[in-house]
Parts: sequence; C-alpha cells; structure tokens
Amino acid sequence: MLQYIARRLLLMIPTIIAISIVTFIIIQLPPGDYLTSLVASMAETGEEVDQSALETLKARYGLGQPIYVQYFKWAWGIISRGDFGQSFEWNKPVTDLIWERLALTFVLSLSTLLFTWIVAFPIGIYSAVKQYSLGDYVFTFLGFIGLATPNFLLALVLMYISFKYFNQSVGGLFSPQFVEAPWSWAKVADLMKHLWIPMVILGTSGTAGLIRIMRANLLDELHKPYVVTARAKGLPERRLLLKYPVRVALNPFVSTVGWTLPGLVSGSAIVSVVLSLPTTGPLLLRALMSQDMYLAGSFILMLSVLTVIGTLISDILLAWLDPRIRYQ
Amino acid sequence: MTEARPLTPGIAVEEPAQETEINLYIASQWQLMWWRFRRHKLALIGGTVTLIIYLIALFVEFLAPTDPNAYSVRYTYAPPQRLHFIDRTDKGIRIHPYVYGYKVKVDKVALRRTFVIDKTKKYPVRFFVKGTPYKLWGLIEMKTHLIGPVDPEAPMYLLGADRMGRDMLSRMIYGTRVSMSIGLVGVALSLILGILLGGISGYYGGSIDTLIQRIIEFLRSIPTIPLWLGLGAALPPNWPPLRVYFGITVILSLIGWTGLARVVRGRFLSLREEDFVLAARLDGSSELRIILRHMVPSFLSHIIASITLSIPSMILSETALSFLGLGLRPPVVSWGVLLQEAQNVRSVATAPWLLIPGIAVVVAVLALNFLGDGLRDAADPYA
Amino acid sequence: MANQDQDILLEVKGLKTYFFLDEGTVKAVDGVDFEIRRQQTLCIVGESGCGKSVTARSILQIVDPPGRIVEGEILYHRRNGNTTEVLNLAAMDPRGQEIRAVRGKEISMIFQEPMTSLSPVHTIGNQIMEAILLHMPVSKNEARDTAIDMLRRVGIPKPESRINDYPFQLSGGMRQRAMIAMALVCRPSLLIADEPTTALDVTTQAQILDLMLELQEEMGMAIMLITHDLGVVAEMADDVVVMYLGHAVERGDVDSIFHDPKHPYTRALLRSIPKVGLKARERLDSIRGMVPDPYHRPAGCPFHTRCDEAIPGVCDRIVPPRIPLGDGREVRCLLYTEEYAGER
Amino acid sequence: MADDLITRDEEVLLEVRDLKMHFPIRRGLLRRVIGYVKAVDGVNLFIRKGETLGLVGESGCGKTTTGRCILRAYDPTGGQILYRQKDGQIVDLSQLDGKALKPYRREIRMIFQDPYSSLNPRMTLLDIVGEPLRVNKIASGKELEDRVAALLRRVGLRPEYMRRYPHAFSGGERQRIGIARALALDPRLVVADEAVSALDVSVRAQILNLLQDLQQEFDLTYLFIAHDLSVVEYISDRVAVMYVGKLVELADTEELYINPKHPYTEALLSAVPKPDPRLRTRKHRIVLQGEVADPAHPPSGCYFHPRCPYARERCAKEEPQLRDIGGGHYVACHYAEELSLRGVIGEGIVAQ
Repeated sequence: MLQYIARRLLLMIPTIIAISIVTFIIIQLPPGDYLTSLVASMAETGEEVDQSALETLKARYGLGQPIYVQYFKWAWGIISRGDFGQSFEWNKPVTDLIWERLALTFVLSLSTLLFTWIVAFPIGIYSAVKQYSLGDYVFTFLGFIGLATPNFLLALVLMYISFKYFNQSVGGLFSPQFVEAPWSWAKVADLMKHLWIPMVILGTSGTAGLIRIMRANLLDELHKPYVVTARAKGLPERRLLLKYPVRVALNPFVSTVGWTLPGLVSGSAIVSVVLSLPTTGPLLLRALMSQDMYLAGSFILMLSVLTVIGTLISDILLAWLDPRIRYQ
Repeated sequence: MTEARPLTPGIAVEEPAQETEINLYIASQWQLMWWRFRRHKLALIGGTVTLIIYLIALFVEFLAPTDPNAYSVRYTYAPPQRLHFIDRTDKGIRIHPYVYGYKVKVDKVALRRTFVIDKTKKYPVRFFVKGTPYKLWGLIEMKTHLIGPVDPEAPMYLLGADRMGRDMLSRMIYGTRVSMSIGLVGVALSLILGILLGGISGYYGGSIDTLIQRIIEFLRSIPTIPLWLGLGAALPPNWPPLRVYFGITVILSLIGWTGLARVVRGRFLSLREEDFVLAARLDGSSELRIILRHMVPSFLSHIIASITLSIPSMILSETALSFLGLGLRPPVVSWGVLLQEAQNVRSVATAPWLLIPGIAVVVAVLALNFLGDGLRDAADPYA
Repeated sequence: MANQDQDILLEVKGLKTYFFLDEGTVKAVDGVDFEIRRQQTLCIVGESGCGKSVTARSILQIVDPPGRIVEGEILYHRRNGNTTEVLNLAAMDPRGQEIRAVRGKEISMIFQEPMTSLSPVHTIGNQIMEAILLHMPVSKNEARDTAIDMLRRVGIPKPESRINDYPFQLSGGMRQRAMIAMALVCRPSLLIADEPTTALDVTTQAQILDLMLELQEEMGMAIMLITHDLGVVAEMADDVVVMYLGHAVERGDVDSIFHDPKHPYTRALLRSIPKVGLKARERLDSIRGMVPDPYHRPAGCPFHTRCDEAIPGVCDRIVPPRIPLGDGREVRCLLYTEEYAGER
Repeated sequence: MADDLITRDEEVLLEVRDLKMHFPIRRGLLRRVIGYVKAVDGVNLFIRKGETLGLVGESGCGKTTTGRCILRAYDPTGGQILYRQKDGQIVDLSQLDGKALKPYRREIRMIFQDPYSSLNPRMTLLDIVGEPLRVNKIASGKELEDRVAALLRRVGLRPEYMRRYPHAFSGGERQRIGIARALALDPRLVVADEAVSALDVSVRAQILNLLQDLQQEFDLTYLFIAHDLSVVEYISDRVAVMYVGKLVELADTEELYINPKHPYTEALLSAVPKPDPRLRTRKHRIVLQGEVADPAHPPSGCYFHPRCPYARERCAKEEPQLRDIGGGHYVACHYAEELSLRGVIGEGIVAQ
C-alpha cells in the first residue's frame, strides 16, 4: 500500500511539470504581453513611463528573451522561493493575492462535495433499490434537469428570485461589514451563513450526476451472485444491502471523487463570477482578460495541481477500499 | 451451458414460425435497435425535440420574424407581448392574429421608463408574411417569414426586447443555429481525433497505446474550465466572428476527444478479443476488411450514442464561455452570447425575459441527453 | 411408513415458480414434487433452462423478482429433540424473520461460480464469520476460531492466515472449499449445492465431490445437488429427480434411474452421453431437435416435440399426470397410464 | 519423437516439433516484461491424414494455445509446425506470415467453443458462412448463395434461413453454422476447440455425430481439443494429454484409456465421474493433491512431480522427455515402464 502511494506520488512529478509547461504556453498565447499593453495604455493617457522600472521587470521575467528562458525563470522562482511572480495589474506579488482566495475556493468546493454526497448517496441507493418506482422516476427526472441546467443559469435564476420576491441581493460570501474585516469567529459564522447558497447552486449538477452514477453502479451489483449468497445466509435485507452491494458499488463511486473536486473548483469559477464570490474564479477571469499573465498562470497551475492531488486522493481511497487494487 | 435462448426456431419445430418471429430473425441490428429504442418513451420525446431544434436551426432566417441585429431605441427592454387571435371590434368578432402596441409610462418616483400594453393600438400579424429580405442559407433570396407584423415597422416582441430593443425571439432562433452547430462541429472534430487516436491505440496496442493513454490521462488531469478560460482569452479579440467560432470549437474538442477516444479504444480492445474477429482473420480477411466489415458495425451504434451524449456538454461549455465573454462575441448570436446580457442582477430584474435563452439551453441539453440515453440502451440489441 | 415419515427432511409439493416478464410469463418451475430424506443425497438433473436452479432457489425463497412462487408447498420438517415441527417455507414472507432463521442455519446453499458468489471486497473470514454470528450466540473471537476450524476441515492449508484472504487470492477449487465452509459452518440439516463443480476442472471436481461426501458422513446433513452431469449424479445421488422444461418428469432411486429408466427423456438422455471406457467410435443416439424456448412451451407433455414414443393427438394435448410406480418411483408420462399403456 | 517423422511417414499430415508459445507478463508504468507465461512449452505431436487426434487437459494447460498456434492465430515463440501440402511438399507454417499463410488458412480451419461469440451478431448466415468464399474470391453473387445453401443443408440447417441473423438460432444450431463456415473452403485439417463443451447434453450428441459424418464424407482430419475425457474418447483415434504447457502422454485411444502410462493420465481418468451408480469409484479414486502448477513459475524437473503420488527424487531434478515406449505410445515420465497404473475399460470398470 505504501509502495503504491509512493509510486503514485512519483508519477505526479512529470504530470505537474507537464502541466506547468502547458500553463505557461497558455499564458503566453495571447499576442503581446502585459508590459506592452501597459505602455500602450499609459502612452494613451499621456502618463510618463518609468523606463528603468520597466527594464527591471523585463529583466526579472526575461521578457523579450526566448520563451523557454522565461519558462525556466518562472518555474525556478516557484520552486526556489515560492515566488509565483508579480501581478502587473494589482502591482502585488501573486502569492499575496491567491492564497486567501484559494482557501475560500477550497472551503466552498469541499462543503459542496459534502453536500453532494449527503444528498446523492441515499437518493442513489433509494433509486436503485426501488427501480421504476414513482420516487425513482421523480429523482431521475430531477437529476436530468439538474444535469442540463448550467450552474450559472441556476445562480442567475436564484438571484432573480431573491431580488424580485425577497428584495435582497444574493452574492458574496460575507455580509458587507465582514468583507474587509480580519478573520474572527464572527466572520467564520458569517461565512457559514452565506456559504449554503453557492453550495446548493454548485452542488446541483454534481448531485444529479452522482445520483445517476450511484444508481447505475448499484443496479449492476444488486443481482450479482454474491448478493444471493448473502441472502441465502439469512442476512436481513437492509444490512445485506449496506454491507454488500452498496459497499461494492462504492468503489466506482469513489473513483469519481478525484474528478468531482477539481470539477467543482473549476465549475465554481463561473458561478463565482455571477455571485461575485471572493474565490479564484472572478480574479482568474479578470487576470485573463487583462493579460495579467503571472496571476492567471498561477491560478491555472494551482487548480491543475489541485486536480492532480484530487485524483491521487481518490486513487488512494479506491486502493484502500478495493483489495483487488491494493494487492496487485 | 448456454442452450436456453428466447428465440428458437429449429429443425425440429416443423410448424412455420409466426410472422412476427420471422421479422425478428431477419431484422438487422438497426431494426432491432429501433425496436428497442421505441420502447423508451423519454428517448422518443428527446429525439423528436432534438429533431425540431435542428430543424429550427436549419430554417432560422425563415422562422425569425426579423433581423436579429435590427435595433430600435424606442423599444429598449420592451416586455413580451401576447399574440391575440380573437379580435372583438365594434363590427363583431374577427379571428386573426394581432398584437397590441406599447405605451411608455414614466415612473416619476423611480425615474424609470416602463412599458404598458396599449390596447388602442392593434398591429395585425400574419403567417407567411413578407418582411425583411434575407438569403436562406446565404443562397436563396427570400422575403417570406413564418410570422410577422403586416406592417414591417410595427413593433412585435413576442419574447420581449433587449437593451438595444432587438427582438429576443429572432435572436433566440438565430442563436439556435450557432449553439446547436457548435456542438455538432465540436463533436465532429473530437470524433475525428478520438476515432483516429483511440483506434490506433486500441488496434495496435503496445507502446503506442501506452503513449496515447498517457496523453489522454494528462489532458484529463487539467481542469477544464480554467483551461478553456485560458485558451478562450488567448483568442485575439480582432479575429473575425467565423474564426472565433472555429477557435472555440477547437478548444472544446481538445478536451472532448479524450472521452470518445476512450470509448473507441475500449470497444476496439474488447472486440479484438472476440472469437468472431479471430474467425474473420482465419477466413483470410484482410486487416482493413476485418476492421470495416466485422468490427466497425459492432461499435458504430455505441459511438453514435456517445456522440449524442457529448453534444450537450459542448453546448453547455460554449454557453458558459460566451456567457463570460471569452467565447463567441457579438455580433455573433448564440445562446451564451444572449445570456451575457443577463449577467447582472439589475438587468435580469428589469427584464427577466433575458433569461429565456437559458430555457432553450436546458431544453436542448435535456432532449439530447434523453436521446443519447435511449440510444445507449438500444446500442447493443444483442445483450 | 411412520418410520419413513421420520426420515423425511423436506417435501416439495406441486411447486410452481413463474417469472413475469414483459415478453410473457416464463413457467420456470411448473409442478415439481419430491422429497429429501435426512442424511441422503438428492440429485436434480436436467439441461439448462429446465428449472432446476429455480427449484433450488424457491426452497430458500431467494428467487429474484420478477420470479415468484405461485403455487405449491415446501414443507420443512424441523426436528426439535424428539418432536418434529413442519414448516411451510413457501408460505413465509421472503424477507421475513421466519425464513431468515432457516436460511444459512438449517438450510444453506452453495453456488456454481465461487468467484462471483463471494463478495470481492470482503475477506473470506469476514463472510464465514458473518454466517456464524448471525445464527449462533457466540463472540467474535469464538466465531473466528470456528471459522478457522471449518476452513481447516474443508482442506484449506494454513487456515489461520488464509482466513484474511480475499476471494480473488484463492484458486477456483479453494474458493469453492471456502464456500462450502461458509455453508456448513452452522451445521445445517440440508445443503443445497447448485452446480458446485461445473466451473471446475475434473481433478478439482473430484476433490470437491469427495469433500462433500466426507462432510456428509461426518455432519450428517442431507444434500440436494443440482447438476447437468449424469456422471456426477451416478457418483453422488441416493435419489434422483429428472427435470425437463419445468416438469419433474421422473424420480426414483439412483440405481433404477440409471438401470431402469422409465421416461422417454431419461432414456434418451442416458443413451446420448458418451461413457469413458466404452468402445470408442460407436455412434451415439441423439435426441432430435432442440430444447424449446421457455416462451414457446409446447402444449401437453413438454417433451412430446422431441419424443420418439409420443402418441400423436394425445401427448401434444394432455399434460401427463404424476404416475406412481411404487418404491417411491414416479414418472410423468402418459405411456404409463392404464389408458395408453398399450402404445408403449 | 524421431526426427522428421513427417518426411518418413507419408501418412502424417502435420507434425508439431518443440512448439513454444510464451506470453510476456508486463507490469508497471513502462510495461516492462517481468516474466513469461509458458502457455505452450515444447510440445511435440503429429496427426495422420484422416484421423482424429484428441488433445485433453485441464484449463490453462495450453491445449487451446497449441491449437491456435497450429492455426497460426498466434505467432509461436519457437518450434516447427510441419505441414504436408496436397502435392506432398512439406512446409513449416511457423515460419510463414501474412500473404504466404493465405493458402493454408483455407486448408486448416477452426471450429470455436462458444457458439455465441464466434458468430458476428450483425451478419446474416449468408455473410458469415460466405465470408471465407468471398474473401478468397472463390464465389460471389448467386453462386455464393448456392454454395452457402449447400453448406447449410449439409450441416442440417434449412437453406432458407441464410438471410437470418445468428440471434434467431439456439446454441446447437449456431454450432452447426460455425461448422458450415469451417467447411466452406474444403479444408484438410479442422481444429475443433472445445466444439461441444458449451452445448447441452441432448444437443451434444447431435453435433458429435455430425462431426463424424462430415469426417467420413470429406475425408477430414481433426485436432479435437476438449477437457471432457468421455467426449474425447468417443471421437478420437489417438489422444494426447497435456499438463502445464507440455505433452505428457500420447497414444491410441484404447491404449491410453486402458493402459495409461503417465500418472497424470491415470489421475485424470480416475477423476471422471462414471455415469453408472454401480461403479462408484470413490473408494478407489485417485484424488490429486494440490493444484495445477502456475505456467509462469513451473516447478523444477517434471512439472507434475509435486502432485504425483509416485514421484521420486529424480523427478524433481530432471525433466522427462516425451519418448516412444513402443507401439506408438509416447510418455514423458522417467518411470513409465516401471509403474503399473490403472485405466478404464468396458463400462468404466477399473482395471488393475
């Protein structure tokens, strides 16, 4: 088992390197760079360009040098100093900007994941066991709608409803008085109060997807011979259900977790824009639009690493759950 | 012991088998699939709706009452009108379609313009009316619209108007073409990549397979939306709309092909082990013939089902990207571009009809999902 | 005769188990009668689709829906000291406490595929101990010791460590041994074995069959063995039931079934199998035609379409009744009724 | 086996010499080869024209792999497959590939075990049975239909059924379709791999009889691979027994069944349940201990020695070669002459 984890960890390294290269290529793709557009806009407004500052920046990031040099400078900064570079637009180190937002993104995604599981798991089991019952049909239909509705549309509709009928604006993760406030218990409590709306919005399609996966997995298992064996032993139905088919159906379920978490993280990007949440999404979007390349690149890199870690966690979980993998 | 089969004619049974059975025996896989698909009510409905949506996409110019980009400052955020049929006038009751006009009322307190229906003004509406001239499919010059006001200048906003007084109904119909086709084109692109690489991977196996599998795994480990956002932002803003359109489809299919490649590879791998493929080889069939004649028919149906199921995710992705302003941009009209109008809660509050394109997205995606589910269940009629 | 009643462990009377499918009703078991005597082996033999497995599952009421018992009685003679209590298993609620107390404790079952019949994600120890803990008032440690003892008893080497193995870590033969250990750990009075050796090789089959006979001698349980292999029947059975398309067409003791078969199907079946040691290259008698599919059961006697002795206009109309032949033998064939005996 | 039996004996149609088929076991990310499954590990056998050679063994012993090597569905790792052409020329099939194999694909044909997966459910009988005729450009159009009709008739199916799909047929009928396909090219050698083991008892006899009739009629040679000893005895002239990739014994059927010379053959024969309750063999049945060896890690010396009741010291050290102990009875056992083993004769009576 330990060996398995070690091997998986080693495998992560080339993946992350490849991801960083791809990320770097993406942020280099737009024509021009931030400095040129900065100079252009400054020239437009007639401001004076501080040539020496410009040169320092250029030298630091190797702008104007071949792209691989720029990449190595960037990558080396991250490895050696944890320096993700400078956000040109905010004129701050990227590290100052991303951590809190990443943390909030993570809190949001994790709570959404929990919500998704708590809702999807029992419904999935119910739907499979009572296949073709009225409840199954209702859940299946709702599930389909949940899958078909883009998250941001749901967010818009909810916002519209609360604005129109409750005359309050939904959005943000904090009440106005806490936005700038330092962290305190009160702020955490306030966060909890606000968290549930984006959680529900983000969780809908995930829940719908997981219900369908759970239902399908369980339906595959329900009529397997080992279930008959357990029944022939005299096991009561409910215990039998939970101990055997549900347990086995859990394996493919778990293997989806790796995709769920990063999926949520990236899905939250759009919803966060709509709901103006202080997570990574809106900042990433803005950075992309204004070609604030180090900021955008750092976000993409961090999110990708998160995905890789998520996959790793689900693989380990799966190995832990499934002896057939563990003992291979 | 696999003797028990639901279908058994047989040399021993001398009485002629019944008519329906004979049909079953000589039914090709497509007939069997159709019979199986037919039992799936939701899939049938989904299929019909999909068909209708694609028909709409095909005849956009004819179906839309006006030019989607025709604007009118007078009717900014005009609410949807009802289409009336029964006209009670002094002269009696006449049955013909018409809409009422708008009256502007200024709310003195909120300092806002609001529209109210003006019952004094009736604008007759006709089917197959002559209106703005257009070129159907860019080829045939026509003037006839399915529906429209008799007087081309008369206001008709059955689904309301947007910020610039453009007709939402026409825009939504035009959006259908772009949004639905982007799914098709994207899937077609992914399909070519997927079948090619998945086929190579599955057929040759070995180190090529390993390499392709690693690439797929890698592509899947990159979170899609940030990747799309990054690539979407990379599209130069000065590109002409058509090029942006293809740029977006390429971006979407960059991820999409991995899913299809997996399906194709999996099918290839399992089929390669089938006895009937070995039998074909021992018959002396060439490799090409084995693939085309013996293997492809066995997974074509599965591929079709997977395609149907991957169109909706393309549509959703396009909508999301365009919604954020990183995908298609005006003047191109797609559902995502239309929803961009509804991005802030204030405009939604004043003009909730801006959300209607969202309904179109949900309906299209639902229909395609139902259809795909039905196809998938019917894909293997011998199981 | 009282003595013989004492002997009876299980009586199946007029059992009918049907499957209600969209395509129609499949009469998988359509009137089956037999008895199982204590400490004896009853073999149910028949080709695939004849309903032998469904019969076995009906006894424990573990037929998967849409199948269910529509008629008949399954009388289990439970012995409590000197008194015998008769329970009708067919009348019990399939999910109820009553039948669950019988399952695994008094009647247990093993299946054809030991790989798929054991949970892939639980150790065999876990699965065996579960059976013990369900039916016996013992602690976990005692259950573990019992399980290890039982594994040793069925010939699994190093049971102390094997108990922590998962099914996929064992070979086919070992898995079936573990299955048997699980089934016998509560010392049932009846073991139902549904094609227990079909998936195994001949030499492993010999090991498993021997093991079953040994354990039967030692524990004194009755065995109901379901098989399609007449060789296995001849090796194992005391009594035999021959099934064809849901009917028990003939039953009797093993010797008379093999040496004095009555039903045309039994006779044809015995003639159509090649026997080891019989001179090679002798032409086999085959039964013509195919087993009819369950949706198109022939009217009258289900075998008449393939029967060389069928009487036209009679066998295709009249469902043959059960005809007792004495000595516990019974046949369902019109040729043994007084009316049509002349046709034989 | 004597050198080049096939050149000396005109009657020999096929001789397999030291045939090896090793499948690599790959592990890890780079799919490095960490070992080999020696599915077939030095098999020698020969088949005479017009005879049926039965090949028996338990699952995983390599009998199917042997058959597929002879059909050249696999590329053997080593050894020779010498085949006598119609004109008397001898070719080594193991050395041929691609186009050069094509003429032999017509002469050596296969019948599959699984009547379901071996017929493409998406093709009609006409296409399935006609495929070999079509790809070898032997017939097309009306002529193809006529030939398929004749083939179907010959295997006992109605020619009118040729437009039907396999799902319309039961297992036994499907097996007939498979036989018709094998016959389509007028083969000389037919490899029947467990051709009847998926069938029900009552249908099995029909197919066995059909195979015998066809052999007479078309002068076919069969390699009949099966695990069922009674079926093999019934259909074979000679029988070869395999254990973990090797041939342990090869002899005329009667000789092998009555007078087995290899302890494994003896155990195999004694394990078969005899369909006669009066002959219950339990008391004198030889029950082998332990399990079949793993072909990836076979034991030293004689592969059978860990389970052999007669094993001696030498057996663990030295690998016995297949040798003729007289009368065309080949055994791979050091002590074949010394052991007195039990066979079966008559209605399964155990001989001493």
